[in-house]
Amino acid sequence: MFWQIDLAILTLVVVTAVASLMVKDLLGAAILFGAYSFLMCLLWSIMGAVDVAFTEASVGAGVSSVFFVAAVFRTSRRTKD
Amino acid sequence: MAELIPTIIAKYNYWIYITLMMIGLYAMIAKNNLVKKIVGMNIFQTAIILYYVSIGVKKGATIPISTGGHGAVHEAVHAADYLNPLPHVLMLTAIVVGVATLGVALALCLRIYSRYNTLEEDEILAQIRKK
Amino acid sequence: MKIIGLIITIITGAFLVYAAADFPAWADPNSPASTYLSPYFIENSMKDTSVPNFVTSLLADYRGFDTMFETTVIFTAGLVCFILLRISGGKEPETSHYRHVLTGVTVTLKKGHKIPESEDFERIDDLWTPPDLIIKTGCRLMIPFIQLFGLYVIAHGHSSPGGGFQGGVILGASIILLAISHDLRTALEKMREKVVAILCPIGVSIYAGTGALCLLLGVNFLDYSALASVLHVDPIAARSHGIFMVEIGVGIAVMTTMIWIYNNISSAGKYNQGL
Amino acid sequence: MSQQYPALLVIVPLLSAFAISIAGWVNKRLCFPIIVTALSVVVYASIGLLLTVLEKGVVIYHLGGWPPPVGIAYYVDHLNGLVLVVVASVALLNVIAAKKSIEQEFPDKAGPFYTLYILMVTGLLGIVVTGDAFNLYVLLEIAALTGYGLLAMGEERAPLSSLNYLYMGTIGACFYLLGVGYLYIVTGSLNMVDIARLLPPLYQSRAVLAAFIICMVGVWLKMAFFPLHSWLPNAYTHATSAASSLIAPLVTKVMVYVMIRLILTIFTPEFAFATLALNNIVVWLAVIAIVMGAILALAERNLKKMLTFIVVAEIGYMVGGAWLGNRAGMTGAILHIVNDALMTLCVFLVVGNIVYKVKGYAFENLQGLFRKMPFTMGAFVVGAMSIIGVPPTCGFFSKWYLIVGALQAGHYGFMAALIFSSLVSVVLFFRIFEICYYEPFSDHHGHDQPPEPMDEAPLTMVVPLLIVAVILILVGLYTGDIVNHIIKFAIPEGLV
Repeated sequence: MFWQIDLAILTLVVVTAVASLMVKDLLGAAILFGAYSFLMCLLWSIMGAVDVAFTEASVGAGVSSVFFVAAVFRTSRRTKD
Repeated sequence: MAELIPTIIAKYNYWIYITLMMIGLYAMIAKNNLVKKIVGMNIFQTAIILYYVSIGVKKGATIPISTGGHGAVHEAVHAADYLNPLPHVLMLTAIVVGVATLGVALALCLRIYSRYNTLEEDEILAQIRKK
Repeated sequence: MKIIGLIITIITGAFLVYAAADFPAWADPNSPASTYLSPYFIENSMKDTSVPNFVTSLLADYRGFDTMFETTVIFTAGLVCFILLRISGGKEPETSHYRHVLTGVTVTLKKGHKIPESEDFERIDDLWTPPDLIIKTGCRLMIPFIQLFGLYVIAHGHSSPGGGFQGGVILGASIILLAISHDLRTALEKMREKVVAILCPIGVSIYAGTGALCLLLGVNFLDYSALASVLHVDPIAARSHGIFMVEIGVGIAVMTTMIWIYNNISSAGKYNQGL
Repeated sequence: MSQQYPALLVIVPLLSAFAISIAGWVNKRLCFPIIVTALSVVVYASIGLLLTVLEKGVVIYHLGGWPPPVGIAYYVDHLNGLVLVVVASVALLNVIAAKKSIEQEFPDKAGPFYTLYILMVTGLLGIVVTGDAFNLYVLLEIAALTGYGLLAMGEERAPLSSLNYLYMGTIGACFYLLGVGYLYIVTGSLNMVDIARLLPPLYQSRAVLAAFIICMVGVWLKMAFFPLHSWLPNAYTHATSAASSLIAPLVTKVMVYVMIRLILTIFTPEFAFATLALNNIVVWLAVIAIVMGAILALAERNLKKMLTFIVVAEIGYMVGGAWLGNRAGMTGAILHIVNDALMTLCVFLVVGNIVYKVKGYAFENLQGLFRKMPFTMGAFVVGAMSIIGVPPTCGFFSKWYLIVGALQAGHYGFMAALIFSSLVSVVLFFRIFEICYYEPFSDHHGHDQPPEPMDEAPLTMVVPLLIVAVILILVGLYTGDIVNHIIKFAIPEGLV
């Protein structure tokens, strides 16, 4: 457990969170949100919460992203903000 | 200032969780696009999960699975060796609740889109007002 | 709205920072959270339930009641998606398209006409695009292994990370992968809508039913030790088996709900070709 | 069997929800009998539980056989025993009354609708009966998710209103979860009674203060307390009548119950009222809620929307009463949970009957209704009298306790707001009576139109409504008994 890696992931989490909200394309937002979830899952497995990380990897980064992509595909990618 | 830096470093997980939570909250209040709001909502929820997982961390402890395996029923287990499993259990529930809310929210978005043909809140409100 | 949002956010954030200053230090082994209740679970999990993974024993036994409702939440989400989106008894379109798989010829039929009974024709939509052969074959090869892994995760939740939720999601993802790589109709042939919709409540009622069985055997709800008399094992092993039973229920419920939600969202309730 | 009542309360509706869900795919006609049977069992169990509590005191049930704080426990005392009976009976009466309109509005989705309905009742009962802070969160989410689904199946605008509710509700539930997390980090426990035992040495901690405020804000969001109420009127107005007549009486009241439980059990009144000097602010917010609710209701030309603003004002009554910080105010608040659930049910059932027959609820749709639907409108008069606060209907008595509490606390603003809102209610309801009774005016050419024939809603809709109207008067007549035998024991001795 290196604190440098820990800190880097924490920073990246914030960056992806902001990016997924700023990007002007909903599909991009969905993918960035998947990246956010995956980094979060990494963070939790570093903290030793293996079950939570496993669930987040399958639910948050996996199925949630698929739902987002499916919903964006059925509606539109356009967003003003 | 000198004593502030150790405080910041000692609890940086907590500061990051607050930052993420505020990012999510701001997105939910201020964003105009309905799907963006849902992304914000999910960030908001994961921030709370991050907070709970941070509670469970213990210095010098390993993951909460007994190293002895099935055969080790009679070996003594020292609580200090393992992480606190309770927050992990609570957060499994919270993650599942999160994905359930996400599914319902997206279904509602689809319904709204099929009616108004847009996902921008101001355009929808303009359409409602026009009638 | 942006300014209001900013003000609310800053006030809330400042308040939370103010409160966090009083927290015990991060990763402190002597914080109340680590010393009050959790040692009990860590030290007694093996004695009480003979499950090495404390998270599983805590999830499905000590706090099994929470988990039952967690599964119910998932079921509710599936049901809400169904009730909101599903367009039942939609009108049959004027023309329908069929594709002869061997030659790639597309046949367009008017309403009322039928294609000859044959395995070679598949129903397609207006927006049909040819599926990629590499992706199709690759997914076909991967899906059995994904499902095997999902079953392993459910079955091995007692002594490694995993359990009903994770395994159920992985099993559901395998069917979703089939729907993405082929199309929704192919996936629906494997898992019909009615099967999904009936399996889902059955999965949750396996959980609640195990608890109710304990109730009928004369102890409190979800007290698996009562199953000892049914399974002919000692009460500790009965708890372990009880946890396994509910994990299976959770797995079924979660798998079917994930498929159910995906089917409804990806086809906007029409159950046609999907993505 | 009687010691298993607390488990039955939640298990029976839960298992029947799955049975209904399967029956919806196999044979639709089975759904209604199953739901009525399940809810009858729940009503029976809740009454049995209340009687047990009255006789023997607090009932504790260990789920999974694990004693608290290790496992989850149910605590049933006088407070939640009373609320349980109300929730169960409102749900039973409403489902019988709503059968026709459900079948009219969702001919092919009745099965899923009933499933969501009973899951929501399960969630609400679980919230009321549980003694575990985290378990409450999970049940909160069940009640909320089913609520989003039920409310979204209405008019064109319903999905948008429901999505707004979803955003607000999720923020509320997450705040509650965060508050529980703050309590957990300082105490290490999740059981309500256990937390209350561990908290007193920590009252000075900022984390406990934050936990209290965050939990309160979360619960206020969920119950639509004044500045956080914006989601409620639209969400309830655009929903179908079967859904709104379940959700409007119960959800906000159950959230008020959660607030009172937080104040009385987890944080204890000493901390909530004495350590923190928040009383005055919250009561003034309640005053604004009452006044704003009344004024906004006055501006509406639409019966259902008007009633939703009255719901907002009534939440102000209960929150204000609870935060007055004395015994009379708290008694009034708890009594008002019961009364308000019943009278909201009464008026929303009336709206349901009107929608079923007239297909609209704007004021112009209401003309001549007294002649057309005499029984429905009779019940409406009783419900309206109760909301105004005319004796002997029950609304009078809870208002009386609230006013006494306000006088004792010396909070004249709250008392003035109560009286103001009663006066506004008089205007509101008499305006409707006038429209329903006198309009359409006979035209002055002399040849009267033949009076519209009586066209009452079907019997299954009218009978439950009349039962509710009778209960409104009965609860009013027996208020003394309810207060002396139940509510008196629900409030801790320390609160005077």
